[in-house]
Amino acid sequence: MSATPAAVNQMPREHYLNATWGIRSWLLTTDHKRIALLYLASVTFFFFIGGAFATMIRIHLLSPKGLLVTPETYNKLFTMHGVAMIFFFLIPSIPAVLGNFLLPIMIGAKDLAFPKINLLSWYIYLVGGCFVLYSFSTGGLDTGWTFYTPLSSVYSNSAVTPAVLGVFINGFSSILTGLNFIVTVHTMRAPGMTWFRLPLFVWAQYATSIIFILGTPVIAITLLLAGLERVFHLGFFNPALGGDPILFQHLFWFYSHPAVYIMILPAMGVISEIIPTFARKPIFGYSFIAGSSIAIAVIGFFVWAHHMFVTGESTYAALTFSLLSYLVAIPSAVKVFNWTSTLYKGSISYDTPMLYALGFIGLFLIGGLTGLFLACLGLDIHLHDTYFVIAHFHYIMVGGAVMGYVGGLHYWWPKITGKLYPEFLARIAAITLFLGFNLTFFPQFILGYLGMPRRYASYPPEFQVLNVMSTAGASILALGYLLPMIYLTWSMRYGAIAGPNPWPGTGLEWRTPSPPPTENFDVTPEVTWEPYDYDNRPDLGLDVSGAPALAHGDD
Amino acid sequence: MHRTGELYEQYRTLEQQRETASLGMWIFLSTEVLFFAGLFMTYTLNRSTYPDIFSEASKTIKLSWGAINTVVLIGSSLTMAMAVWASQTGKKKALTWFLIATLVLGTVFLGIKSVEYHDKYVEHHIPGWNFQFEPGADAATNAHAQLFFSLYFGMTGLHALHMIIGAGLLLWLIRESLRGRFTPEYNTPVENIGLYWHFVDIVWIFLFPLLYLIDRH
Amino acid sequence: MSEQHSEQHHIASPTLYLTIFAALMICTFLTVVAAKIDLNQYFSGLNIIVALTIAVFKASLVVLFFMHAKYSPKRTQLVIIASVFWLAIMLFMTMSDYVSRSWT
Amino acid sequence: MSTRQIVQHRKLAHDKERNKTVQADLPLYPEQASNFAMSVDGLMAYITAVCAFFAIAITAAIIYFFFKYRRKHPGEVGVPIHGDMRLETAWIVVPLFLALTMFGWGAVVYVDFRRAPMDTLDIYVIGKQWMWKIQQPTGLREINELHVPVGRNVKLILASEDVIHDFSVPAFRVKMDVVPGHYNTMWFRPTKAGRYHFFCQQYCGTNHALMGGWVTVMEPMEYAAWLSGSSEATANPVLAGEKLFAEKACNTCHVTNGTGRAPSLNGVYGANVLLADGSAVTADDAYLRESILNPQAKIVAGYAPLMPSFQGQLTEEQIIDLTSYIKSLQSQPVPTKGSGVAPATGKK
Ligand code: HEA
Ligand code: HEA
Ligand code: HEC
Ligand code: CUA
Ligand SMILES: [Cu+2]
Repeated sequence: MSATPAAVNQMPREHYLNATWGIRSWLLTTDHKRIALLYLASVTFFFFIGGAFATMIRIHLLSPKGLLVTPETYNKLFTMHGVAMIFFFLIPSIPAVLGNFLLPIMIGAKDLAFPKINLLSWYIYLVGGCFVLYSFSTGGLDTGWTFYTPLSSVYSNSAVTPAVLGVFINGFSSILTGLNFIVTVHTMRAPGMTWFRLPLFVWAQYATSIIFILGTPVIAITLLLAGLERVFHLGFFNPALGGDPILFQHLFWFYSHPAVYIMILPAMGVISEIIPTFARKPIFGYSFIAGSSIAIAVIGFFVWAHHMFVTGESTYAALTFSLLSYLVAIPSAVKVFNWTSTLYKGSISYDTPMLYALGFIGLFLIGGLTGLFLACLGLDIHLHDTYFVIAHFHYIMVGGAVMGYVGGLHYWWPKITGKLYPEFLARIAAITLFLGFNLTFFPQFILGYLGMPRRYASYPPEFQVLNVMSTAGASILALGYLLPMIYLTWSMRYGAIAGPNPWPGTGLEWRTPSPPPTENFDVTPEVTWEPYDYDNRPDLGLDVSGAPALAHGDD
Repeated sequence: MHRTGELYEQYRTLEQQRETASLGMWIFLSTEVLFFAGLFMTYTLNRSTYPDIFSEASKTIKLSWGAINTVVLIGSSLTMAMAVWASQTGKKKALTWFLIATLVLGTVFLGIKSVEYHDKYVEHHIPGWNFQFEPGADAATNAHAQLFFSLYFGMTGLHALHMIIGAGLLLWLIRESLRGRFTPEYNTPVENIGLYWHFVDIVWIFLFPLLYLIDRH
Repeated sequence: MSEQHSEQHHIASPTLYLTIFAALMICTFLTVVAAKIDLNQYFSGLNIIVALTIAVFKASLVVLFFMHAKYSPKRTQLVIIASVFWLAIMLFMTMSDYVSRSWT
Repeated sequence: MSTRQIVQHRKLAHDKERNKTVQADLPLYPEQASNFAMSVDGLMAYITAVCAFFAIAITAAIIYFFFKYRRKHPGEVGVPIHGDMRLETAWIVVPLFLALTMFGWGAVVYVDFRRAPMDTLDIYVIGKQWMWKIQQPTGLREINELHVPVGRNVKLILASEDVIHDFSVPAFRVKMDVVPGHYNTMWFRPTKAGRYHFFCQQYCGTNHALMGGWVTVMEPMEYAAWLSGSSEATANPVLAGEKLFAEKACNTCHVTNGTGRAPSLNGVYGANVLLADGSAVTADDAYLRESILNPQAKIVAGYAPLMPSFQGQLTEEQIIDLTSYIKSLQSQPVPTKGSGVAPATGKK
């Protein structure tokens, strides 16, 4: 089903968007929903910056000699692409936008535990972002997003210091968000909202927050040390002064491997919400999906050195880290199997969020499975730092996490704005994205196995055919991103009125008007039902008679 | 209204509000642990690579200052704990005095620290261009000793920064306590800043043996 | 709220604090004394082991009593354990790389 | 430059090119030219098969359910199924088992790669921004070219003068980072004559993409002929090392007959050295390098830690020269106090 007849729905007279007016009421707001929208705007901004760099990368690689820029500039392009996309788009995207908006509503709270700190984290994000933009605009930086020493700390002539500072500062934004989420989940739940009634999205955010608070400080101190080393010519990671460059990698990946789960866990949470809603049945294996989120967050901390198999790390360490990398794959497998099983005997609709969710499963599957190739010691000797790695992580991060994010945006768009987007266009966009994505990144697996190194501004001519395919795909992909941008913006004004529960969904967020009032609920809800339970929810107006569903909230 | 800590609108009960603040503080401290962890890791590796130079470099810092500072800081932890106790039992006068005592001890610590830093400056032991471990030391010895001192200044510097922030928080607490804001029912800021202060103390408890006590025999 | 911690706010007594303080002072004294003795001759690395054991003991006293962890809710204790555990992961697993490099 | 151009460019009389580098238009894997190629490709096939099975099975299930259970009328709900313990167990245990097989097989290949056999031909490779300097055992130097014989176990000893690089030969399926500050080693046995790309595969700054070259695999006879007859610059590293040994005053302490303050270096290479802390190490390249740059790290039993560190005073090439010289001192091993003798005291 898509739009319920708009006539029966009305926008609430007062909601969080129109409760107060003026720019100050936004910049000084402590309402988690407004802060989420501030994040939405800033995160989108960085996505476009990163996307513009990606576009230039792909155009440049059309020709073996490089089409567009000098090698020096090319190096800056992929570095800035990685930094913008990872630290300023993907890591904050789902937690700070969707998580911020939904987490308090989903557990029946009026706001996060620390609303002012929430606003503060957005400002910290902005300050960090400004540093990074400053570094981009004063010559850019060319260290790769991994900032490996001693290249970054001694040899690079580019604007490393402001960029490192920017990422350092941005870390505190993540930390505060994570802190806020954890405390909120612990202490702010509505009566009746027990741990095992939490929506899986909340579980995923909780797991993500564990990584935020225990991992992020490490990248902060590491980059601080690298920055100090650069500015004061110290020797922590510089072998010429007795330091050890591999130590930097250990510290960097201690955070940055778990950080990949920061990016995927929230998307997994989104998928776990979308699938039961559009299959209209309880999720299969609730506790396994919830538990696997926590398992991924914890075990994810034990595998970091799988990025270092060929640095000369000890053989024994490599064996340990490889084995543990295989263990961390199991909880992901559990999720995939449970999502698939949820479809069985469902009542599946073809609405846009569902298309994204299924696309997510397929692409995450390929991305995750190719992680198994890389975690394999013998194979990683060959694959390390080739385009195979590039393809692997774009499959997970673009095909998985970004798809999850965009799908989630579509799913909750009616809640956020109170309006419906044009369904037909949205489906077209979803399919365009899926096809464009595969054309862009599948050839890169082959390129990688053939041995094409990553971060190459020019390459041997035998690799050209596959590169051209990839660039062609990227242009389709860009179109796929442009479309939602346009119609979602359009729908804010012209979209049909959504009503409180258009799909209908079972969570608490669907039991309050769209858009919700500032304090989220007119009366504090009391939870008496199990999650994703359609059978005991007469209020949803579904089932039995088979009569057309007229969704209406109960408040 | 603001006197005794009103209920913020996002909470349902005062009890909930207090628990939330305490949990938030603890989680913040756990991120602090991991923040220092990066330094401890760097320290561990470098010390195990250059044990002899680390021990020689450690001997150039004055043990007595470090020991005195340990006593001072633990003393300030005691007064802080007493301050929390005073606020819990409603002894408003005592609270103010304990807070002032904590602040004084903290300042003494920072004062001694700056004397030590000054000594190091005189001895050319500040990492950077003018670094010179011993007259005539060869380049490699210099570099490795500089590693020790980079860590010394990194770790104690970060610690001192925490102390300075703590001192600022104490000043604020003292002001509020003079206004009589804290009662047995409402003393969350005292408790939380107390937690922070003790954490800073704990960091020092590790820094002292690691930096001052290498092979003092 | 689902999990209630109905326990009263625990208030420790000043005597306890003074006792803990005294213990901390004794430990500080011990750790300086221990550093002055060459323990490494009995067992390589014994000096640092002793120093760190004392430090861990001191830190535990501060956490348990000054910071009231002993009387705190379970989840607070979990936070403490988690942070120490994560610190250990980092130190232990990173060092395991360096230590085992020369193994054959 | 295209593959062929380069090949023509480098056609030397003794260098009979077997131009095998031009591959089919869309190959799926690079040429197999070393002992590791087969095992890595085998691994690849195995893991691909397992993963393809899961990918296809799951995708098929999704598509099937998607159409089979599509919503028939708007008010319909699905059948409430909450889970199934047996299924959950199955899809934990089966993938776990398969993952362990992948791990095990991968580990076997990796351990093989990390443990070089004894009888290797040792070639030094120095990376610097942005070129490779390669030194054959005879001291023959090459730049961005590496010649090796077919069928011999070749060990590369990798050093970097600035940042981290990575030496990678896709046709051999091997690579290893080149880390400043210590030696990494890698080995392979070429199985097919020809010319193959090698790349710098760790990002190292501006011209990272240009920091590549060619491995030429030759028949052993040709290789020998090439080594002796090459017009490329030759310098004898042993002689250079001997000179340095005097220049840097190593010989003031390291006297040949072992009577000096320092152990004699005669026959030390490859020997088992007893250390002051009671442990023992095999004196390989990495050990010699460390002994020169950070002598305090491992003290030979029976000697005082007198030796100054030479870090920062020797280039990577000089270190290689010194090492080559020390390696050449195999003639009349003089027992040092350290070898075979129990440690004197545990005291530092
Ligand atoms: C969101 C991001 C994300 C996620 C979730 C993952 C998930 C995984 N990654 Fe990935 N990875 C990256 C982002 C991500 N990665 C990035 C950015 C890099 C490169 C960084 C750089 O160098 O710039 C990288 C690099 C990288 C490497 C280093 C490669 C190299 O440089 O040499 C390795 C090696 O082990 C690896 C492994 C894995 C594994 C095992 C998983 C697992 O978690 C995957 C688990 C999922 C599944 C396995 C699929 C579902 C399972 C089934 C359907 C059942 C069947 C399963 C079995 C038979 C076991 N990744
Ligand atoms: C969240 C993370 C994320 C995301 C979303 C993406 C998205 C994309 N990435 Fe990115 N990528 C990384 C993270 C990410 N990448 C990282 C971490 C690296 C490694 C960096 C390093 O090595 O240091 C990397 C590296 C990397 C490379 C390898 C460079 C190299 O090693 O030499 C390539 C090459 O194809 C690439 C391509 C793309 C493409 C085509 C997209 C597309 O999906 C992007 C599509 C989106 C848009 C195009 C924006 C929308 C478009 C428009 C609105 C229209 C046009 C706009 C303008 C042109 C102004 N990426
Ligand atoms: C001041 C004296 C001195 C000088 C000069 C000196 N060494 Fe040494 N060297 C020693 C001593 C003493 C040892 C044994 C203790 C130790 O391992 O540090 C030693 C150990 C070694 C070892 C390890 C030997 C073994 O048996 O395992 C090597 C290799 C070595 N030196 C090489 C060199 C080179 C090369 C130079 C010159 C560039 C040099 N040394 C200069 C004193 C010296
Ligand atoms: Cu050298 Cu890349
Ligand atoms: Cu990883």
